[in-house]
Amino acid sequence: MSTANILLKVNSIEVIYNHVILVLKGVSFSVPEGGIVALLGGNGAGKTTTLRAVSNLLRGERGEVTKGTIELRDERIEALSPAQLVRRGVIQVMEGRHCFAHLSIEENLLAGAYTRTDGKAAIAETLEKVYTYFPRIKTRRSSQAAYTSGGEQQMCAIGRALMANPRMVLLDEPSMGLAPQIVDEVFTIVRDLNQKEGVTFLLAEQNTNMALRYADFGYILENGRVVMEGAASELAANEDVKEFYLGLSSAGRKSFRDVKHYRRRKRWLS
Amino acid sequence: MSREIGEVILDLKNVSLAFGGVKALTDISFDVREHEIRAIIGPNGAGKSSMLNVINGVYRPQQGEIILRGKHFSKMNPYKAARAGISRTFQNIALFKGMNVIDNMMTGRNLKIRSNLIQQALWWGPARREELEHRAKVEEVIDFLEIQHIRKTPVGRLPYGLQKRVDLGRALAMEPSILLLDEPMAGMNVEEKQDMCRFVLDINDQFGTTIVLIEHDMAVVMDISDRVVVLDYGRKIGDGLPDEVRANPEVISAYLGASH
Amino acid sequence: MGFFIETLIGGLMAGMLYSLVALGFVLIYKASGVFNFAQGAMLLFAALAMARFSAWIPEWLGIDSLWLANVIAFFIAGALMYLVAWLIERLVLRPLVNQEGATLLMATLGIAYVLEGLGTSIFGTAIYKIDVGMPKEPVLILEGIFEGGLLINKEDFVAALIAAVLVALLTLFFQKTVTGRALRAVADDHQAAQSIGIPLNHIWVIVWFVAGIVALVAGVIWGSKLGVQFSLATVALRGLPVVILGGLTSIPGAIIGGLIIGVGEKLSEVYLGPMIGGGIEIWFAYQLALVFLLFRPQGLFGEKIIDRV
Amino acid sequence: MLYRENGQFKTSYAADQQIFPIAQDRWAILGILVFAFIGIPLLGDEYLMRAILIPFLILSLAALGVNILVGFCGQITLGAGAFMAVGAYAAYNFHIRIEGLPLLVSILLGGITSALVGIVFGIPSLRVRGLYLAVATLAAQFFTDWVFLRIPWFTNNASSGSVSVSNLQIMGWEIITPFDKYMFCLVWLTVFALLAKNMTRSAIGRQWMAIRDMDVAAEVIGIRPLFAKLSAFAVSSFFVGTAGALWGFIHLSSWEPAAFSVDRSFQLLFMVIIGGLGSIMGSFFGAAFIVTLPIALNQFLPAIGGLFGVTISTAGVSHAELIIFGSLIIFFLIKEPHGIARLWSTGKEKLRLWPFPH
Repeated sequence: MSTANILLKVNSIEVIYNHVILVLKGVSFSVPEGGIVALLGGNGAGKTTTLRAVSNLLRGERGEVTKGTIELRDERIEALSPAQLVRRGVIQVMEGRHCFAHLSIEENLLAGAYTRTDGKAAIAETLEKVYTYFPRIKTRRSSQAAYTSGGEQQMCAIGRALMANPRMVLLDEPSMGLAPQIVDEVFTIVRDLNQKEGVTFLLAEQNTNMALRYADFGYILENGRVVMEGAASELAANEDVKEFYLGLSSAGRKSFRDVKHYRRRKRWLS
Repeated sequence: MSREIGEVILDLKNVSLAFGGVKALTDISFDVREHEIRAIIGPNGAGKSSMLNVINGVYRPQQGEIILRGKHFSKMNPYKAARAGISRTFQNIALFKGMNVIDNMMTGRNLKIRSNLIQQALWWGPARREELEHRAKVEEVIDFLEIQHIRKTPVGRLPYGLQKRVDLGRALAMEPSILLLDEPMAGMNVEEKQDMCRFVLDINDQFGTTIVLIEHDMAVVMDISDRVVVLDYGRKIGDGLPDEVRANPEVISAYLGASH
Repeated sequence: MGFFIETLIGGLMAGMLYSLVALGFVLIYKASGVFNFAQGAMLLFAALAMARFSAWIPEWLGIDSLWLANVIAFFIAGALMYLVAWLIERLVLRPLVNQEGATLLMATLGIAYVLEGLGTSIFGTAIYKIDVGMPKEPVLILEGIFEGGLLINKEDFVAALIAAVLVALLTLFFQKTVTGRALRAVADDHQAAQSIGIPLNHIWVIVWFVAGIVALVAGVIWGSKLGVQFSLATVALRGLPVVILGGLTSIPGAIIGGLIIGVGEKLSEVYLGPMIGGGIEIWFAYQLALVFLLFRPQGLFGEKIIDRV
Repeated sequence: MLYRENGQFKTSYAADQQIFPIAQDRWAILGILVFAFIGIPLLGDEYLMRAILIPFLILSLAALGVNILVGFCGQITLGAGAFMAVGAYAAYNFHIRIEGLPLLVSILLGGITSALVGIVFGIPSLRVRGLYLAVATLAAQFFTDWVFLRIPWFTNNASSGSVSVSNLQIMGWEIITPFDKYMFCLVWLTVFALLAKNMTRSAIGRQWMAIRDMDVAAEVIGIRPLFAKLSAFAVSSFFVGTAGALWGFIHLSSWEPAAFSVDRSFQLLFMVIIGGLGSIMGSFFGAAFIVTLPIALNQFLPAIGGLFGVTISTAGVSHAELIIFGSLIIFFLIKEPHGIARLWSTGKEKLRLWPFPH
């Protein structure tokens, strides 16, 4: 990656929860303008924490960045509030969707435009745009969000983030708990948004297969450290990634029924 | 494999469930045979979780009945279900966050506790003896699930994957005859899914536990389940062996999409 | 019959005032998830400020107009309530963000102590009057229909009217404005609201300020009726059954709940009280609310608890 | 490096399930007990016992009860004072109406009555949750306030509910001096704290905590909410009720309903929240904090005022007390929302890791 168009640069950050639990142990990565970068890894690897560190939603969880720097277009942003970050065009879609349960879908979307100052007409225009990307939620626009399906809520959450006209969206586990077809749909829309609107995406995802299919670049986190990084296609071709994250062996996909009762150690740990 | 699939032990007949006029399940019948792994699949909002909730009595269906080992239940409740040997795990992990792993799993032994409140308060006689017996049982489950290193950790501090495993452990501590698993592999990577599959298969194999499983990952479902039922908008649109279901055109259009 | 209706109306009027107290609870609970036990102390503080400033201002500025003095005092008291809201957000809510309900509840009890202590040390502990020119004389109405007519307190009537207007304005604010929508969003999910750039701190200041103004209005009405003194803080305890009856999250609930409790209290005191020894209105209100709760656990108008397993 | 469990291997589950599995803790607690039973009676003066230690012991007992309900079972109560009142007045009635009933039995019967009343007022908890329940428990508070004030039978026709007891003795031991009272309360508290600890570490305690943490899941694994919640109400009310009886009989010896007002309820809730919800140890910390703080403020404020050349009037002191008390509570909640007990255990954890954090 050339350094010229780096949008976000995270420099060996360390995050501690509750003053005692060390979750990130020096994570570094960068996101180019207009790219899709995926943070991959198992549960507890620190993906969500990383996103929260960037969007500064850590404090509510009693976590804090104790070391390292986070820069957005060469500006330090660790001390900015989430609201200030949204105004600078960085917005997070949280894991588990978090729609406003008692607000209608449309009210949810409009709430996403809270930081906008460019007038009602512009907001209405964005709303229409969101509806064209997510026709599925347009039909549910007046239902209370709590009564819509998981897929619709995920779309609502992404759409709500788009209402702020972001330059960069942090997407936490967009595929979690969604049916395969919906996952496809969501990722296709993400790619469209990236290509047509030029929105940069940083996504944390367990579904390695999906993520590598749509992302340009990936980082694999484990135990709060980046253990591997590379272009998505390189990662997808890597033997270890294939075995441990994609479930493929040299003989093709292995049946879950035939998984052995012991496991081979990963090469990067030895 | 040594296990033999037996007779039907759980049979749902014409179950319909609605919430304030919104239909969650419409006239669903399906059965579960002893020792089998029965998968329920379907798009989001298809009513899969509602189905499990009906089986163990969290929801009361407006119509239909549940037949468990020949006994008819028109009204099931969670306590009765637990007594009858049904235990379950939860989609969004419903562990007791303020307790550590051992205590969470010990709650699974609750139905087997015989000592009364006063004996427990005095930590005397049967209370103390039972506590040790059940602890030993729970330790077996801990060994089985390979979570020895976290036994004293408060569950709230555990990463998601381990929480899922403890959730399974709590259900296993009940020594259930039927185990309901609600998306045990959601949000896991392949490696973790492999682990979880291994546990599910071993439980089924070693203890002969009947398993009803909701899962999105088609590869998992196709590989490990004996029979699959497919729901869509609260209706049953397919039921049968994994390969039959995969070939069912209605299932493909509603759920799988062309690429799978 | 006439007496019954008089009692009924008396109850409705008193109920309107309970509604105002309850409204303060509901507003804060909705937006910050805090069950604010300091509402009574805020009411006392606001009423004390109003009472003292309306007496001090004519002295300081040398103006004779009671009306003008009252208006100025009202604005000063309002500004004071803004300051209180700002300080509470800064010193209490912000550091306690995302804590459990019980912890926040205790924190508001702490706030209550501080406000009571501050209020009495700044403004004194005597009994003060608030004179905002409320009509004191009772009027007889409907003499044609009931024998001897119905005796209605004009003051109560004006108070009820003010309360109604305040409620209408608040409802409009919540449903129709951008800030109102943001308030509702915050009420639903703090973190999500934060993630889309709604500044929680700002929202909380607004909402505590609005609750402060509601407390001020209630304090003025109550104070002009009964005088301002320390016991005013316990008025909050009278508002609590209203809140749980009406539902913690419902503004209409606060109103209807207030009316039901007001009427229930008065009727029970008049008809039931003599039989079992009097002084029953407080616990009667609570029992009434409790009975309602057994049938509707989320209160009459409370939003249904949406939880999925 | 002194505080370590290294080398202390557990060879049986029995050893692992002790109340204090770490040897250093066992020694510490033994030390405290020895000091409380022998050291304090030798060193302490009457004022210390009367004004601080006896209230501390009794309120600790009440806090234990409240903590069982609020901290372990998750049912917030604002009506604990009511159950103290029920315990005190019930014990009083047994004491004066039944000739020759031993004091211990009166107090225990007071507790049992309180437990029964607790069950009745616990019934709404089966339908109503969280803050709604908290407010609903105030119904118990105001109802008992009224009952003991207005219904003369309960107070043996004493005016305004004021009653008194005298001539307390247990098997010939007359409880008169502050020392006697202190010892009596100390023994009582030690026994009941042990019972509370046992309950919370066995099946019933797990039932309570399961209901607190996730009631649907608790039901699904076969815990009946009815039994779990009502037993928590009963046990909690029993503790609080006996504490009420002790408060009336031992500490005050004559009292009226105002001794158990809503302020008392708030005070008890403060204790468990500041001390630490769901922690037996926390109940003691909280009680110590809330009992000593006002006394300390009362003593020190005029002195501090004098330091700066201001005389603070009595009214001024009481206002300042309110302000400082309120601020300190907020400060504590911010510093550690999980209470002093958590501060304690974090401290221990750090000590265990010392000198290598993380």
